[in-house]
Formats: sequence, C-alpha cells, structure tokens
Amino acid sequence: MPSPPLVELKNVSLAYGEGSERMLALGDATMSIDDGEFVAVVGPSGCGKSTLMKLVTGLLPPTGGEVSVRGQPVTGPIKGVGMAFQNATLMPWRTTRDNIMLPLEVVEPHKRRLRANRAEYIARAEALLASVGLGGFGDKFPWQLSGGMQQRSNVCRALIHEPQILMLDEPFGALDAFTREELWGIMQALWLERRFTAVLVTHDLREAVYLADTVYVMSRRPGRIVKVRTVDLPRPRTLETTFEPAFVDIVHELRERIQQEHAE
Amino acid sequence: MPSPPLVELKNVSLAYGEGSERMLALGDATMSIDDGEFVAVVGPSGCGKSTLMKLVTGLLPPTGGEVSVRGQPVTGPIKGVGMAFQNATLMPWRTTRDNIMLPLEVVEPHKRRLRANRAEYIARAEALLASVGLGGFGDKFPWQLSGGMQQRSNVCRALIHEPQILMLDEPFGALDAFTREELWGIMQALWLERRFTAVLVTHDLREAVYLADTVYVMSRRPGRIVKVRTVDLPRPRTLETTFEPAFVDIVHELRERIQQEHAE
Amino acid sequence: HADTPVKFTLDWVFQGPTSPFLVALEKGYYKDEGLDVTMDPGQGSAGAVQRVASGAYDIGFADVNSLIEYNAKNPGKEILCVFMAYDFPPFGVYALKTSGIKTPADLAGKKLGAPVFDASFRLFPAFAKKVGIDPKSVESVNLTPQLREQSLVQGTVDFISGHYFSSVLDLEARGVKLDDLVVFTYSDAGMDVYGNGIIVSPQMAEKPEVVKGFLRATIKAWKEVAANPEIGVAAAKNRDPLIDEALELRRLNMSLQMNVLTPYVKENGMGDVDPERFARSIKDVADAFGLPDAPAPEKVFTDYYLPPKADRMVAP
Amino acid sequence: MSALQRRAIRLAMPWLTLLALLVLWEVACIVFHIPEIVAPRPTRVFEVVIQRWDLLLRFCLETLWTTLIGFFLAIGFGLLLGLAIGASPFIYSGLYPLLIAFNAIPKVAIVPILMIWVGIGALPAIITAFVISFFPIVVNVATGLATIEPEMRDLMRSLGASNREILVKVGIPRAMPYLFASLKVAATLAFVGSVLSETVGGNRGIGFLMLSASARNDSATTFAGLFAIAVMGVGVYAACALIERRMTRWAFRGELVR
Amino acid sequence: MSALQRRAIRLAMPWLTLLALLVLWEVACIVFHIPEIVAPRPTRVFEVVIQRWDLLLRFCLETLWTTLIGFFLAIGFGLLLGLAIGASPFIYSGLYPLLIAFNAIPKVAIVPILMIWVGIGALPAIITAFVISFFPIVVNVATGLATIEPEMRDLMRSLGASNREILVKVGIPRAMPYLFASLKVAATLAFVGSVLSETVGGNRGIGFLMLSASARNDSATTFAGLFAIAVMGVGVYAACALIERRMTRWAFRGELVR
Ligand SMILES: Nc1ncnc2c1ncn2[C@@H]1O[C@H](COP(=O)(O)OP(=O)(O)OP(=O)(O)O)[C@@H](O)[C@H]1O
Ligand SMILES: Nc1ncnc2c1ncn2[C@@H]1O[C@H](COP(=O)(O)OP(=O)(O)OP(=O)(O)O)[C@@H](O)[C@H]1O
Ligand SMILES: [Mg+2]
Ligand SMILES: [Mg+2]
Repeated sequence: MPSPPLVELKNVSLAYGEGSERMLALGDATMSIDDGEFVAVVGPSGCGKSTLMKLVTGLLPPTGGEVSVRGQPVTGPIKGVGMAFQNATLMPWRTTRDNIMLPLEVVEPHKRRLRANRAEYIARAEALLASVGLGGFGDKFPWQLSGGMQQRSNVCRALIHEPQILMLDEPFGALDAFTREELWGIMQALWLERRFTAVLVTHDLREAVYLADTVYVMSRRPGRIVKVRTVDLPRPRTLETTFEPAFVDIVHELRERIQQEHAE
Repeated sequence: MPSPPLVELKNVSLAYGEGSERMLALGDATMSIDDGEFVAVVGPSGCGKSTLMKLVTGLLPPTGGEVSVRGQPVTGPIKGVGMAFQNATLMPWRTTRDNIMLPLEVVEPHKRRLRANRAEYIARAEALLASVGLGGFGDKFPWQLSGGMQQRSNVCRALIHEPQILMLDEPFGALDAFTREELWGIMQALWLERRFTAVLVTHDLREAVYLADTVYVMSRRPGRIVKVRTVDLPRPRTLETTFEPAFVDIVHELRERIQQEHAE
Repeated sequence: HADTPVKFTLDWVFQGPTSPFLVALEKGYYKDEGLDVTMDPGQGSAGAVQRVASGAYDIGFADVNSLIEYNAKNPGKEILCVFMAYDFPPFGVYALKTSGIKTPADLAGKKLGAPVFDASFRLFPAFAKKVGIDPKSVESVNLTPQLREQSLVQGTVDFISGHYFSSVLDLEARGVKLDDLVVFTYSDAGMDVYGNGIIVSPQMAEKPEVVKGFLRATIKAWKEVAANPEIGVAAAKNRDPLIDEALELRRLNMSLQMNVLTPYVKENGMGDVDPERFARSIKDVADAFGLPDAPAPEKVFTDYYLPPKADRMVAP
Repeated sequence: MSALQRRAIRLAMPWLTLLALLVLWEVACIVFHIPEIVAPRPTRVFEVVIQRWDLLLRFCLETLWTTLIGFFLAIGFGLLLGLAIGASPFIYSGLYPLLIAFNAIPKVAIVPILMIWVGIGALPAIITAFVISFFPIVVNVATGLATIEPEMRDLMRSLGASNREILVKVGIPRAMPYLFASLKVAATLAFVGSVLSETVGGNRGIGFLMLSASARNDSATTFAGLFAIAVMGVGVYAACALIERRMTRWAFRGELVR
Repeated sequence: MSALQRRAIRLAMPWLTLLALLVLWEVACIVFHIPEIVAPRPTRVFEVVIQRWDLLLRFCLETLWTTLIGFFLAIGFGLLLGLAIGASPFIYSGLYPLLIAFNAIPKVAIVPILMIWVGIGALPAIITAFVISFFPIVVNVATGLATIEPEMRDLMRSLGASNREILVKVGIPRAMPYLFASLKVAATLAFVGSVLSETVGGNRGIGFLMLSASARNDSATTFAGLFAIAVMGVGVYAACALIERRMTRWAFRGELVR
C-alpha cells in the first residue's frame, strides 16, 4: 500500500484582492505530493506558480478548495519547510552568513542547540556557502553581492536547517549555465542523501526533468494543472543523461504542452 | 572610414570598498561599442557584468582606466540611456503604468511634452505593456505582480523613452522560454527599426547570439574580457535561425570558452 | 531620637523677603526645636496652598487671600493660617507717568497686565470698587512674571499689578525710576486685607508641638533679620549663589518696612491678626473673588499656635 | 473570531480603554480621598464640561485654529528643510546641530522673549506651535531621505535626473511613511506649543482658560480644559492617520497591524 | 573639491553657522539697542559662562543625569510599547488614541500634580523627561514595524517563526532607522522635560538656575543656562548619531548625504 500523500491540493483556487480589485490568480489546482517526492512546476509567467508555493506551505489560505498536509487541513504555515522565495529577500542588516543562519535561530532543534554548538553551525554554513561558490563571502552584506550570488545565498538559507519539505521558486534563474548545472548536481546529491520532499518552480525544462520525479505543467492565469508528467529516468542523473533520447523526449513533450498553452 | 566608437573602455578596473574591505570586482576590461551596435556580455555569476553596466553608463566612476562616450571621458551618468537593472526596483508607491512612465517625466523631450500629450503617452505605455503581455495590468501596483511580470515592466521602463543606449541586465531571466523568445523577437524588431545601441547581459547564450552583433565573454571575478565573438548572422533572425548550424556553432564556441573559464 | 521631618514650601523663589526662613534653617533654629526642615521654592501662592492642601507639604508660606478662596471652595477641608507674616499686603498697581494716568479713576477703560495667579491681580476688582471704577471696564491680559514689567515698559499694557517690592525693583532694572512711576498700593486705597502667612496642613495642625516649634524658630530668625537685614541676604545668597545682594537687601528692607513692621506689629507683635479687620478683609476678598459665601474667620486663621506676645515683638 | 468581530472590537477598543481609565480614576479618587484640587473626579469634570459647554468651545476653537496654522506651517517648512537636510551634506552638517540645540531649549524660556518681539495674541501662539512641531518633521523626513535604497537612486541617475528630480520622484514618496509618523508627534506638540503660549501671555485660548481656572483653584475647569485639548489632539491625529492610510498604502501593504 | 576638503568643510560647517549666528545676534543687539534684559549679547553670556563656570557645571550635571535616566527609561519602555503597538492591532487601537491624547496635553499642567504625588527633587524631573520623550519613540517604532515588507514576514512565517520571533528578528532591526530618528527628537524633548520640572519645583538643576536668574532679571545667566542646555542636547544627539551610524549602516548604505 503506498503511503498517503504528504501534501494534497483539492480544487484549490486563490483570488487576490477584494471587490472590484479581485483577481483570480490560481484557478483550480489539484495535485498530491508524496513524501520524499521531487516535484517540479512549470508554466507561463504570472500563472500562479509562486502563489501555489505559498498555498502549499500554508502562507496563504486558499479562497476555494482544500490544502492538506499529512492528512490535516492546513490552517497556518506548516512546519519543517525550507523555502527559497523568488526574490531573495535577504535581510540587509545581516551579513550573508548570518542571513543563511537565520533558520537555525528559529527552527527547532537547531534553535535549542545553536548557542552551545555555534562553531559547528558556522562551519556548516561556511561549507554550504563554499559548495555554491560563495566561500569567503560570508562576511559580506547581501547588498554587496551580485544578483546571482544573492540567489545562491537564498538557496543556502532554505537548505541549512535540513527541512523535510524544500520549496524552491526559480532558484537558479540568475545563474550562468555551468554554475546552474553544478547546482543541479549538488541538489540531486542532497536529495538522494536525505530524501526530503521538494517542490521546484522553474522555467528551465531541462532543470525540471533533471531534478524531478514528477513535472506539473500549469496553464496561463488563472492557473490550472494541465499536465502531469512522471519522469522515470534512473538516478543519479548526470549531465550525460540530459543528452539521452529519453530525457530529450520528455523535455520536448513538456515543451510542446507549454507551447500549446502559450499559443492559445 | 568607420565612425568612432560610441562607448570605449580602456583597461577599466573597479574595486568596491576601501581598506581591508577593498575587493576588485572588475579586473581589466577593454571594449569598444559602436553606435547602433548590439552587444551581449556573458560570463559567470559575480564576474562583474552588472558592474560593467554601471561603469558604461557612468553610474560608477572607475577606479582604474578610462571610460569614454563619444570620445568624451565619462564623469557622471551619461544622457540618453535606458537601463533595466537586474533587480526590477519598481517604485512601490506607483502603479505599474506610472512606473514605466517614469522616464517620460524625467527625460527630455518627453518631460516637456508630457503634460500636453498625456493621453498619447499613456496609450504608448499601454501598448508597450500589452506587447510584453501585461495588457490590463497597468493599474496594479508592482507588488501585485508576479516576479516575471515585474521583470517585464522593468524592461518596458527602459524602452519607453526610446533611448539611444539601451542597457539590459538579465532582462528575461525570470520568464518561461516562450515568453522569452517572443520578447527576443520584439526586441530585435525594435532594434531594427530604431538602431539604438544596446548592451545585454545574459546567461542564455542563445539569447546572446540571437540578439547581438558582438558577444563579449568575461572571466571569473575579477572580470576581464576573455573573448570577443562577432555574430555575423543575417538579420532579421528568427527562431528558425537558432537551429541553423552557424548559430549553433557560435553558441557552442561561446559555451566552450565559458566552460573553460568555469573549469579553472 | 530623630528630628521630626517637616516639608516647607515657599510661595516663590528664595529672595530677601523670605530669607528669615533660610536664616532659621541655616542657624539651626529648627533643629533646636527638634525639626528637620526641608525647604523648597514655590510657584505662586495658589500653588503653595495646593501643595499643602494635598499633603505634599506640611507647612507653607502663602498669601492668605488665596487661602480664603481655597477654604471657601473646600468647606470641611480647610487649611489654617497659623501666623500672619505680612500685616499689610504688598499689593498694588503700577503705571508709567507718561501714560497720563494720575489717579486711580484714570484706570477705567485701560489695559491691565498681570499673571492670572498674582494676588494683586485677583484682588483688583475689590480695589477697583474701593476707588470707584467698574472693574469690568478694565481689559486684563495674562502675562507671565517675566513679561509683566517689560510689557509695561513697551506699552503693550497700560498698567500692571504685583507685589510692590517685586514690580518696583523689576521696573527699575528696566530703567524706570520710582519717580517715573505712578503707584497705587491697595492699602493706600483703604483696602486693609492681609498678606502672606504661614499655613499648615490638617495633619500638621494635629501636632501643635511641631507647629509651635516651627513658629518659635521662625520668629527668632525674623527678629534677627529685622534687626540686621544683611544676615537675611547672606542666607539667601548661601542658598542661591547667584543673587544680587544689594538688590535683595533693598527688597528685604522694602518688605520689612511696608509689610512686616507695621504700626500694629510694633505694638502687638508679629503673627497675630486684628479680628475685626480680619473679618472685614475676608468679606472684601469673598466679594472680589465672587465667592458664594465667605468662610468664618476662625476657619482661616487661628492664634492657637502663636507664642506669647512678648516673644513676638520682632521690631528692633 | 470573524473578521467582522475583530473589526468591531478594534473600533470599540479605544472607547473601552478610555472608559476603563476613567472608571479607575474615579474609583481611585474616591478610595484614596484625593482632594479635588489635586485631581478632580472625571464625573466632576464632565459636569463642568456640560455646564460650560459654550465657553469651552469658544476657547477651544481659538486654540484649534492657531494650532492648525502653526501645524501646517510646520509641515510645509519641516518638509522643505527636511528635504534640504536630506539632500545636501552641507546643509545637514551646518544646520542639524543648531536645530538640535534649539530644540533642547525649553520653549517656556523662549516664549516670553518671543512675546516681547511680536506682542501678545494669536501670533506668538502660532509661532510657538510652529517652532515646537517643526523639528520632528525635519528629523523624520531627513531620515526617510537618507535611507533611500541606492538602487532607486541609481535608477533615477541613469535617466539623467537632477538631484531635485530624485528628491521629488523618489525622496518625497519614500519619506512619506516617516513624515506621517512624525506628524503624529508634531500634531500633539503643536497643541502643547499653542497652549503654552496662551498660558505665558494673552487672554485667549484654552491655555488661558486653564491657567485662570487654576489660579481660582477651580481644578475641575482646568481638567475640563485638559480633556478638551486631548480631544482636539486625537481629532487632528485621526485626520492625519486617515490621510496616511490613503497616501502610504504601499508602505503598509504588509502591515503587522491588520 | 577633493574628498578631504569636503570632509573638512563638513566638520567646520556647524561651527561656522554657529559663529555666524552669534555674530548676527551680537550685531543686532548693538544696532537695535536691545536692552540686556530682553536679550543679552552673546559676549555678555559668554562672560557669565566663564565667570560662573563651576556653578553652571554643577547645575548642568544635575540636569544631565536626570535627563539621561529619563531618556534611557523612555528608550526602553518606548521600544517595548512601540513593539507592542506595532505587533498587536488590539493594543494599537486601544492605546494609541489615549497616548495621543496624553501627549497633546501640555506637561506644564501635569508636572505640578506629579510633584504633589512624588514630591520634589530628581524624581519628578526624571519622570517628566521620561513621559515627554517616550511618545516619539513609540510612534516611530510602531511605524517602523507596520512598514515591514510582507516578503520578510512571509519568510519568517515559512520557517514557523512565532510572532515574537518575527518581531525580534525582523521587526526590531527593521525599526532601527525609525528608532534612531525618534531618538534625536526624544533626546531634545527629554531635556525640555527635566528642565521644565526643575522650573516648576525644586532647587536643583539648570532649570532652577534659570528660573531664579530670571526672577532676578539676570538675563545673561538665564541665557547662559539656555546655552548650557543646548550644548548638552547636542552632546546627547552626537552620541545617538554615532551609535546610529554603527547600528544602521545598512539602511544608510545609499545615503544622499555622503
Ligand atoms: N555595492 C557593492 N559593494 C561591494 N561589493 C559589490 C557591490 N556590488 C557588487 N559587488 C561585488 O562585485 C562583484 C561583481 O558584482 P556584479 O554585480 O557586477 O556581478 P555580476 O557579474 O552582475 O553577477 P551576476 O551574474 O550574479 O549578477 C561581486 O563579487 C560582488 O560581490
Ligand atoms: N500580492 C498580490 N496581490 C495581488 N495580486 C497578486 C499578488 N501576488 C501575485 N498576484 C497576481 O497573481 C498572479 C499570479 O502570480 P504568481 O506570483 O503566483 O505568478 P508566477 O506563476 O509565480 O509568475 P512568475 O513566473 O512570473 O514568477 C499574477 O497575475 C499576479 O498579478
Ligand atoms: Mg513567481
Ligand atoms: Mg549582475
């Protein structure tokens, strides 16, 4: 018997604003994410992907339908989440290191352990920074970093407390192809090791197929799920995998579905 | 006799901070951009591309070397520039329409004409918004837009006053492939029509080759220009062009040079 | 055993006329009576009455007319005056000779400037009646003490009211000689109200030994100051090192001559009141203040705590 | 709790706290036998308010308009000087210390001198209200400007905007939340200023009324005056808060206070 | 102009303006024959300062420490209450109007009552300084909190942070520029408060010195007192500004004032 889904969305819709300002951002989303599944969401700009992320983590209450996590309806922000928002929102008054260590100050059990094990945690932060190519930048303030560097810090902050659910909203958009592909590898390794549940929003179909078990394609605003594609390529996937026909086929299939959406 | 270059950088270097905080962001950049040329700059994240943009437009004074525009050394922000910064920096107190109309309130001759011809300018703004797929969003505030929509507004703001020099810092990073390719077409059409000078920073090599006459490849930080590649494909280029061997070859050539940079 | 603590408030800052209290404090006369007195400057008589009424202070030095008003408005909670210091009040109004004001009758229709809490100002209606002008015909303007004399000099107001020993000296400091002034004191107009006295809180009134001791010590000091005003000025100088000794000496002498060492005091000693005159003055005051009914004299003043007459002969 | 209930409670809250406070005060007066001269019972004060309604209103209106004129002057000049200080390092370093020095000086000491210069009446009250409420506006506007994000400035500079344009297009909107914060302080200070001036000299305004009442030992009327000032202060604040909500909605878009 | 020159001018500016002002004043006094009792010439005031140096210093120190205690209390409680108001809509709606009302009331009217309660001396001065400087801090901190970017709040909420944690990790740092802006106002007001209390009652502090000097028509000493207060005010401001630069460098990273 398969384990029950970790996150379940049933006919979820969301409208921003009230009265004449009311605008439907997410039309009718139904999806279920298993524990330990890596999910990617793709779709045109403005279709409600970021909104979907906020709904899943309970940051926004849906205006229609139901969101449940581990069978419980979601009423507020759920626990054990690491989220990399689309805009980095690093705190300008903290150094980069302190920024990525923020979750450790808030999330248990790290919060409890932080004071006693500070050195160890700092080492962990430094290692994480180094792994994304930001070694030595821990002491800089976020506004002293380039756009891509801010984005990488943002990802580090989502990872550092080893969350069970990882939400990544276009995490690599501002990076060059090579840095990006390197980070795919790092992300996959992490996932293989820890088997957290991950939701990735991206515009890069190769990225989606490389990392995900399931890819959801969304329609234009108001967003609906128009296609669900399981990616059953064996893990670990490598850059070579991306040139294999099976991989390329999936990318093409997704591409076509989106194009259709776009042409409408 | 060829016309003298519009923008010329001679051994330009830039260091941020002072004393022990001092950090060389741009090592030694030499480039010259002709009037009406479309230039693309690619390079790894954090190599100084955004810094280069600010140097060219005179927003930052170089710490070494010399920047000159039309033969004159640059001492302050130069005129006739439209710049789309990497972060959208839309003003939260203005609606999207008012945001993209900001240059009209500041830049001559529009500034002078704005009051009398308000309706006409508003129509122009609306048309521009519609062309990037934001028709009907003029009345929304920037914080009511999705990330990709903010980025498109940002590009609109750089275009609306028909600047002679257009600076685009990763303008399409947060867009899906189709929207992005559509915008390439729009951008090229604009360029063909007005023949402004453009500098585009991007991580998408296909984007660079599609749009640019010349592509500059930068090294890792501190950035230097390590390769200059002229793209002599005929205009107008189309999406079909991107599948032609000549196009693909250039992309591969650039890709290899960057990879080499990355591997170091 | 420890000395009884007593909190004492003046009606105004430390100056020559109030220096006897400082002399008593400095020379340890209060201490000799077993009292531990702390002394603070005040912000006008009304304030001093309030301070004592509220129990924040045990004993105060205040204008008895203020006290009459307070007692009239707070029946059952009366504060008693136990010692009359100024047998004649220092109240008066002052104008410049150049203004053309010659007699009190000329004040009608003119503009009066004074702090609203100034006793002379409050009693002006009674004075006006005495000299036969309609108090309503006089426009009055509130002026803080710092402004009062300056406004007269500048002509912002036609005349001012205030304590004689304050206003005359303040005007002099602004270059106006006594000869250039028209002075109408209230006592000259036949208004024989009383001036400042020592008032005690109800709690303190129940400790006669303390009050009596306080009065004995104060009178002793007053006697010395009357004989030798310099020691008063010296005590004030000790307390407030910035004062101008010559000026304070003049102020003190003025107040001694005009307000303290009156013929009545020379004859009957300091501190007591003439019952008949006192009753009359209460009526006058109640009239001027528009009080519904005048308090009985024994609800305002008592001679219960006074030392024997022989001990109160302060005149040198 | 439904949104409606929340809203109702929010509207009722100030009245409830006020009521609680007054009841507490009344009870304290009775229990501790506080003499009326020290602090009259609220019921006594309300009695006076009702009895002397017309008188209070007349004096209040005198105070209100002088205060408002001073307040508006303070907004105008405060904004201008704040912008100047925020925009120019020389004006900043030249004027700021002097402004601070001037503001540390208690106005009580200045007002009599002022009256010697300009006479007695509404003018010194307006000037005092202006002078006292001016400074918080300057400080907050200057801080608002100084904390402008450099990205915004770069954007404007890339368009070739002059410093004045940067100030107008970015500086002023950006400083608005700071401005409105300061207006709450400035409005209350303006009342303090005009009332202060009225107590120092003249025979107009609620300050004069209160002072002469206190000289008569009529503390109920003095307190009625205090209440009246408080009510006017809250009125002006409410007006500011209303405009604030309209003009700086963007800054409060994520309000903790919802 | 080189950076060094700029810096030198910036440092010299306050002194130059001060000097200009004093010279202007001196000249005005001489030209318009202003009597010393109205406004003494600055040279006269300095004469007094030099003559009575020790005395002034003693009274100043008394004032300074009461002011500082009141000021620190105001920072502490102002921050707390500002956070409470910024964090809870109920506290906001329940307390804000009352605070406004209280602040519109001139403290001159309250201090005598206060003295009746707590007696005379340093305590009422501390309380007055506290009460008067408290409000700007509350308003600014509350505004700083209310204008937190919703993105930051979402980030904290996604980590499961409690409201208290959001307040501590985002609210407080975010409100710092607002806090420091208010401290400049609060510091000057604290001096106004303690001096006010000293003039109302007691025999300590520079306020008492000024009052007795003015009762004696010794206006040169009164003005020397004013100068002394101004100097102390600037001193406290300078200290605040120094700490501000250290603690909120991030907010001023793009300063117009460079
Ligand atoms: N304001 C600043 N203060 C200090 N250092 C800075 C500042 N801005 C940028 N830098 C540093 O300069 C270097 C180059 O930054 P820049 O923004 O030019 O990179 P970039 O090439 O645009 O990178 P990306 O592709 O990530 O946007 C980076 O190492 C960055 O840390
Ligand atoms: N705070 C908000 N208030 C009002 N409307 C909003 C708000 N946030 C988003 N929207 C609207 O909701 C829609 C979906 O936004 P969302 O950010 O979810 O898009 P997205 O799929 O993440 O797009 P992108 O790929 O461009 O980031 C958009 O049309 C946007 O205008
Ligand atoms: Mg998004
Ligand atoms: Mg960049």
